[in-house]
Amino acid sequence: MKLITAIIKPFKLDEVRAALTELGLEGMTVSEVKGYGRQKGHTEIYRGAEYAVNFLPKIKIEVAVADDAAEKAVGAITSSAHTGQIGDGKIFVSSIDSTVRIRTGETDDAAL
Amino acid sequence: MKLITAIIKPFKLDEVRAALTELGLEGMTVSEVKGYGRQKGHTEIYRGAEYAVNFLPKIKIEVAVADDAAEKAVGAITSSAHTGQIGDGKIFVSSIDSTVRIRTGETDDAAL
Amino acid sequence: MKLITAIIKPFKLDEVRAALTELGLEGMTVSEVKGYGRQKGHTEIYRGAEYAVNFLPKIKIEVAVADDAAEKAVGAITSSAHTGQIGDGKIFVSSIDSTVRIRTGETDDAAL
Amino acid sequence: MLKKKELTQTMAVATLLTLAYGGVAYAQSEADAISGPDTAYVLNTMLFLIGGFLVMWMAAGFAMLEAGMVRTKNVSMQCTKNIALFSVAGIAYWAVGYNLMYDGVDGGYLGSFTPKDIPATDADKGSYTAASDWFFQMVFCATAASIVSGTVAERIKLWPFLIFVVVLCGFIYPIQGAWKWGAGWLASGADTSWIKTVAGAEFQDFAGSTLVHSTGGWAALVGAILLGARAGKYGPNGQINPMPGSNVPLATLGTFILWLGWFGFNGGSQLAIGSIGDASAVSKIFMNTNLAAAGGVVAAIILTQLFYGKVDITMALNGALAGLVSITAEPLTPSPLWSIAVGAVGGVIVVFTVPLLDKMRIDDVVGAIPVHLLAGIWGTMIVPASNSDASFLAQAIGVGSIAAFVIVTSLVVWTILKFTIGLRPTEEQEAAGLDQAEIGLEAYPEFGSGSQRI
Amino acid sequence: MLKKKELTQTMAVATLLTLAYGGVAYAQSEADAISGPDTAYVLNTMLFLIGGFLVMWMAAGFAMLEAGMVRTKNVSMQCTKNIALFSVAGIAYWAVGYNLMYDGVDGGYLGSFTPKDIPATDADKGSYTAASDWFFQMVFCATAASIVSGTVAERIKLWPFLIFVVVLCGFIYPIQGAWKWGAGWLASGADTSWIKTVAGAEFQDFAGSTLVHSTGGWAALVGAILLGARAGKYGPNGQINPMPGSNVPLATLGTFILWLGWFGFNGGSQLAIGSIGDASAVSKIFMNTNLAAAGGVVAAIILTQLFYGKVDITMALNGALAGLVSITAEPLTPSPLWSIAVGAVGGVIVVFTVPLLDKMRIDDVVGAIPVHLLAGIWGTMIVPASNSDASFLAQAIGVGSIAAFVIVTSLVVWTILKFTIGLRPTEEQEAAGLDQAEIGLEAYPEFGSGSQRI
Amino acid sequence: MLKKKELTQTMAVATLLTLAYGGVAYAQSEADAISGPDTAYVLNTMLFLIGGFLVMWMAAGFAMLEAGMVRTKNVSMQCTKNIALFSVAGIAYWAVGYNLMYDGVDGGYLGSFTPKDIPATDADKGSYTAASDWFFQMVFCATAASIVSGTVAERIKLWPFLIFVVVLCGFIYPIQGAWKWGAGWLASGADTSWIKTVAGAEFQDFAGSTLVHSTGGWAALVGAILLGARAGKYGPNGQINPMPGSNVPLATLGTFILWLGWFGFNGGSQLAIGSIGDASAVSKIFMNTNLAAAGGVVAAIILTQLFYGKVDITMALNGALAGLVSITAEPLTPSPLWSIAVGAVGGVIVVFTVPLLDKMRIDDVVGAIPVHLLAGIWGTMIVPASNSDASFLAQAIGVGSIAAFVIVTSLVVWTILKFTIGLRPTEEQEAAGLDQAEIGLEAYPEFGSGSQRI
Ligand SMILES: Nc1ncnc2c1ncn2[C@@H]1O[C@H](COP(=O)(O)OP(=O)(O)O)[C@@H](O)[C@H]1O
Ligand SMILES: Nc1ncnc2c1ncn2[C@@H]1O[C@H](COP(=O)(O)OP(=O)(O)O)[C@@H](O)[C@H]1O
Ligand SMILES: Nc1ncnc2c1ncn2[C@@H]1O[C@H](COP(=O)(O)OP(=O)(O)O)[C@@H](O)[C@H]1O
Repeated sequence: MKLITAIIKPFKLDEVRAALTELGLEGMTVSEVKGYGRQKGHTEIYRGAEYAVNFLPKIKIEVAVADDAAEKAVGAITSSAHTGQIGDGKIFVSSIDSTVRIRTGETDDAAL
Repeated sequence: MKLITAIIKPFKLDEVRAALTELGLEGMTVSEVKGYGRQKGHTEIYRGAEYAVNFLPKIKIEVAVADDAAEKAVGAITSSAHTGQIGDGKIFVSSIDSTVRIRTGETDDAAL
Repeated sequence: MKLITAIIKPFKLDEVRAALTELGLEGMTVSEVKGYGRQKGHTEIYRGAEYAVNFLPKIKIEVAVADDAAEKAVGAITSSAHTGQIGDGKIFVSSIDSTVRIRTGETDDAAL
Repeated sequence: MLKKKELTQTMAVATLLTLAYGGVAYAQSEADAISGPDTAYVLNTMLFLIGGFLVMWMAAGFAMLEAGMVRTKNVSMQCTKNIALFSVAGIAYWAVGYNLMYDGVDGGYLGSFTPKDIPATDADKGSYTAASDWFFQMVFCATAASIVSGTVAERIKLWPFLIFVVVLCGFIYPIQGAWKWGAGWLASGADTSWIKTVAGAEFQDFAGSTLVHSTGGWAALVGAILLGARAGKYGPNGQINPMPGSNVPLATLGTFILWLGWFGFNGGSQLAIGSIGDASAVSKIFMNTNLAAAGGVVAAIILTQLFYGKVDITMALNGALAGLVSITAEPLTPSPLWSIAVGAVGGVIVVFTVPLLDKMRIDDVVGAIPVHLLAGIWGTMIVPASNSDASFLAQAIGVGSIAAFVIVTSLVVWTILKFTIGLRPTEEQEAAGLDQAEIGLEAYPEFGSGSQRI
Repeated sequence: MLKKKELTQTMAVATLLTLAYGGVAYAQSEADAISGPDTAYVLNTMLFLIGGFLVMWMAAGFAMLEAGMVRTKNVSMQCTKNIALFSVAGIAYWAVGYNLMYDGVDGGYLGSFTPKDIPATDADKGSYTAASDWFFQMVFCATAASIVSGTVAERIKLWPFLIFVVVLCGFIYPIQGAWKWGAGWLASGADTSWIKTVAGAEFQDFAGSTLVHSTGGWAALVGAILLGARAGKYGPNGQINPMPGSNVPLATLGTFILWLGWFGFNGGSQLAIGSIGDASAVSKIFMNTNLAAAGGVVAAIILTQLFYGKVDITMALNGALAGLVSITAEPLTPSPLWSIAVGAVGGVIVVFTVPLLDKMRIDDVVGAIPVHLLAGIWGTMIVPASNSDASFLAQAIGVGSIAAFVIVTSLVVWTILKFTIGLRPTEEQEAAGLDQAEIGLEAYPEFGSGSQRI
Repeated sequence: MLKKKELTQTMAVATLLTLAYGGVAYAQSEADAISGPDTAYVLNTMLFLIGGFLVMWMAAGFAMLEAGMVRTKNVSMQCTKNIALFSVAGIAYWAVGYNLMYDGVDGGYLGSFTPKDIPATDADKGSYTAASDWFFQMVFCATAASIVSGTVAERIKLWPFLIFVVVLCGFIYPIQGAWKWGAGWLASGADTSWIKTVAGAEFQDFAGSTLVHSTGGWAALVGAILLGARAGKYGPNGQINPMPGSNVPLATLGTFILWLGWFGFNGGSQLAIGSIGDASAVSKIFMNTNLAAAGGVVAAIILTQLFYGKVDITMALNGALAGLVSITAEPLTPSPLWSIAVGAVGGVIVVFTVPLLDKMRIDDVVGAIPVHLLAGIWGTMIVPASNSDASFLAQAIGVGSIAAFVIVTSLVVWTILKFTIGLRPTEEQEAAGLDQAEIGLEAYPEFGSGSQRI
């Protein structure tokens, strides 16, 4: 199985979720992260002193999928999270050795 | 080494930690995440308009372990996080190429 | 490509970021986590009852790098996050099968 | 105020007493002596000062209510708007508002375009001091402005909003206020006056259900329509996307502050407390005001429980305020039971009209339109039921004429602003939040998505 | 202060005028005249209105204190309970409570089961207005209800709680209140009265350490026992799991609000300010009240520093309130030093009894039982030390009889509720939080685990 | 109400009067009669009590402002400091402060080292009650202490801070206060007095721009310098690292509370309201006070918009306070327009001096030095522009002598504390936050990095 990790712009979450569910992927884990990259942050002035906000709010999505489903999923995320603006984010795909569904004890693909 | 990533119900954290320490695994990293899956969220009404809360609070636990310790660890998490109710969560096991303990520079198993 | 995951002490973030940018790694994703390990937490007394705070605030940094850049990056993080005090944290290196830059669709090393 | 007559004998006696034994009294204390008439004058002034600081406190109530009802990314902006509006309102009402409302209206439509100036302390005549009167009237004017800020929150730029506040507090509010409280054409007491001839009574609005609350509400409504809804609030095919407020306890605190301030708002509007009759009236107003608010809350929690299966606290808070607004037009004549009923209807109005506005795609962030405009109309129209000196026709004329005036004038001002400096921030700015766009400081920088700790 | 100078002439004139021909005083002011007796009447009424709105403000104080002391998942519910209880308390106290407490008790056990009605303004007799008296007494009644909500927080459903409040404010509180403040059997002034014959003095409770605070405290204690503790609060083998409050600054704000309100609570209980003696008394009460609160804080921070090595702010906040409750039974007769001491003991009580309750597995979320019940008893029993018109026996009889009455009656009500509609939500609901279960809105939807931004 | 007895003598006279001529009056009310002079006495007392509770409320304002301006990890500590300082201030000012400031200063430098005691209610002479006077003066003293806590926040240990507060409120503040308000050498009215001979007028400071605000400001400045800046605030080569406050709405609430309290602060400083002249003066003070605050806000938002392209809300809040401090030295004589101008300059001072202090590496967490010290000096020096009884020289002498005294004395105290128990926590403690180090409870345990939910 593959673990697809996507860093996206927060307001794109719903579209991405929709795109994934369309593929029948109805499970994912999401968290709030801060991103640093080409997209530069903004500088603010607080009480007369300037400071830079370098880290920008991003959403991290983790989806575990069967090997054959990975490509489609990556494609779905890429298109649904795309704005063309700098800062759209990244997708990382890595391998999972094994998976367990805690409720049932099912393992691997059956656990997804 | 293996990295065990478990998504569990928040109130199960203490039990899971206890189970892992029993195995002599006394290191882990925990974060708050939101989960989406078979367990459906709830709908609320705010000022007369209905809306769905799709993402449910979950806890993500990451534990790096030596290869041989992985199986036991997965078992311990599975049983300690189990309620039998939908939404119990998942465990993903993946491989780590190398590990470093920042304090000492020790690497790999010695770093865990 | 490699995904470098580092758990560090929060106040070390800026130094680590500086060290990585020096290597020309100008992208990373950061999140707040809680850590449990050798470094013990503290106990507090609330209204006369004692309780332990076991999980300590840590910062998790994820950096995807080209295979050849991994070693340098790990070294940079190790030295910049180092205090010598217990609780300095860990670095985990794992492999990424593929990467996509959402904005451009570029893949793999080009996407970093 | 008929108590005038009753008291003159009493007063005569009082004076006599002071004549006869004033000296003895002196033995009792070294404080300066004060005579009967002066005492009433001082007491009336204290009513204005105390009532006034309570209403001033309402500005903080609106600030907290709104800060709690908007999303995190717009909280600093909402705080800024509230402290800024209270400031400019005060200056505008001094510079022109007060005299435009009270200086020589005399049955007409407006007063004079002059700043308010204060007589020397020894030439300060009337039933109360000039400055205490200004202070009390000023905080009412600021209240009208606060109402607007809640409705148009999260999507209007700071400066156009503040410019609107200047016009509202300097001209729109004072002019319509002059019609009634400035003894203008809706008020003039003479039996031959137009309003009495036509409607059989003058327009009655004791503490401002219409003059203050509906006025603010109309200005807010027009603004909300011209502004349009917050991005994403209404989806295609009539879908409504709730945007829950970011801080419920702050909203609750704000409501309690407003509730407290309302005792000054309604109680102080008796304009005098220096006699048994006035003291009794002010007290009854306190009681009725509290019962009306209670009625509004109870109605709202029962209805939301019945309709939605859960109690909506934001409706309960709106219910309290709607109850208060409803009783504001006539807090003196109703019986306690009637006060509860009037307030309860206010709560009902909230529960039914908040969703209605959403259906009409009018985005009222804090519910100010149901609370201040609709409950204000209700409260004004129901006055004749408890006050025989009021007529439904006169009330309707008052409500209608003020509605027309405020709608037209604020429409003009909002439109000019829209097509000159513009009302709305860019889409990106709105998405990022006004705190980042115009204030540059998050409300809670260390938690929430924007945490600056990282 | 040179205005003194300026004014002396003015004053001289004024005095002259008044001595010579008060009529000319008219030249100075057009306010209605007011005579000596009326002035006192008005001043007393103002004391009730001002004291009353300060005590009303305490409802917000309890709301903030409790919202800050509960966990995030129950904050919206706590806010809802507080605004709702203040509303139903007001209605219940009008519908039956007031007359049950004051109408013709006359040495007996209760008054009449009738709603309170207000005389016409010109027939409003007595030392103050009827409505101001009702308002002042009503807010006291609501205070008793607020005390209960804090103790039983995080685990009681909204509606059974509100039903209890109706009974408490409509019947339980008024009946025991009638015994003393309604001039019932604990108060009757005649030297032949039972209480005086038996105990040598009537029961003394100036502003309600027992009548208000202990009454609320007893009702809370019984409720807490019947409800049981919050899930997970107490582990097996006597383990105690602290559940830190979610918002310390809110709790601090709430305490400051209560401190402020207490000046109205104790000061207003002088019931008159229209004479040198009364004004002096009210002033001394302000001073003593403030010093007692200060004593409570200082005691709490010193003790927690000594015992725990750190200062527990929640104990400091409780200490302030315990100091205030302690002085409430007699804020007039003590010297400043004695006031500090009485308040300090209140702080000591908090530091020692909060953990004690936990040992007894009585789950008092905000510490209302140590603060209101125990400090209330302490304050009541110590009255004779500073007030020679009080006797320990009379105090004990008062404390005991009211305890017995409130315990029994609230036990009955809580039990009925428990076995009819039930008091507690389901385990899952409690785990998810009452905000989700009964309100459907998180207090801070955009941060904390429940963030709705995702 | 047994106080009845005590009063019967007092009443005798009154009753006599009423018997003689009061029949009519009696028909109207049964309240005790009150004579002219007594009325003024009671009204003056009420001014102190009402003004006093408003200023007491400012303690909550400082608490909220500071809790909102510090970082999350120090919020519980800031709350603790504020409630503790208000407590110890009250006790210290009773134990020695008041009499040191007012008891027999008589043109000199200080009063007596004795605790304040309160006469029996029937022996309470003067223009107002002794206790109301103490209460009013005490809350002023506490204000000075609150000012200090804001500047030295986030890096001073609790106990040394509280010890400083004891000395400040027990000795430093009262002694310099004695010089003017205690009728000391800066005030003495005799034309032959040193100050009048030298400067042609006494030192004028109506409500304490210098006596309260600059005094607090100087003590804060010295403390900030001795303490040094917060770790990480200033980088090498002049770099400044902003540390945004953790809760903007709390800071806003605090500012509104202070604004409200200021009506009591300045209005009550008229010291009397029992005559037309005094009532008129108090009213004008309310008006001017509000306009000055408004001027400060408007100046701050315009300047920050112009300089930084965004409105800095923390500057706007500081601007309101700076406006209030500026008008405090003379809120009576200015015209409304002049009041706006005086306040606006206060706002300008804030916008320019806040960054200046950072350049000087003086770390003033909440901006108390610009707001209270600098605006306080400005307000004091500009008094002669509107008050012909003031002279620039006299103002300069007052400002300078008080500055010298406070700087020296507080320097001594801070230094002793630094080299005995020490002022600062360890680096680790400061990094972890004072909440963890000294309080052991996070302000928001369930969100932010320290979430205890995990
Ligand atoms: N090398 C990397 N490793 C991990 N995360 C990265 C890396 N580079 C970028 N990111 C994440 O992707 C986000 C977007 O990247 P950025 O370079 O800003 O824009 P773009 O993806 O359009 O090139 C960053 O905010 C960061 O969260
Ligand atoms: N394919 C997936 N990839 C990543 N996380 C998943 C996936 N499926 C489920 N999860 C996580 O596991 C949690 C529980 O899954 P769910 O399907 O709701 O119940 P169950 O695990 O009992 O089948 C989800 O809330 C989500 O956080
Ligand atoms: N086996 C592990 N798996 C995942 N995270 C770990 C593991 N061990 C430690 N950590 C993380 O590293 C942090 C520091 O580890 P700790 O043992 O406390 O100190 P040190 O790294 O100096 O040995 C922990 O707080 C935790 O977040």
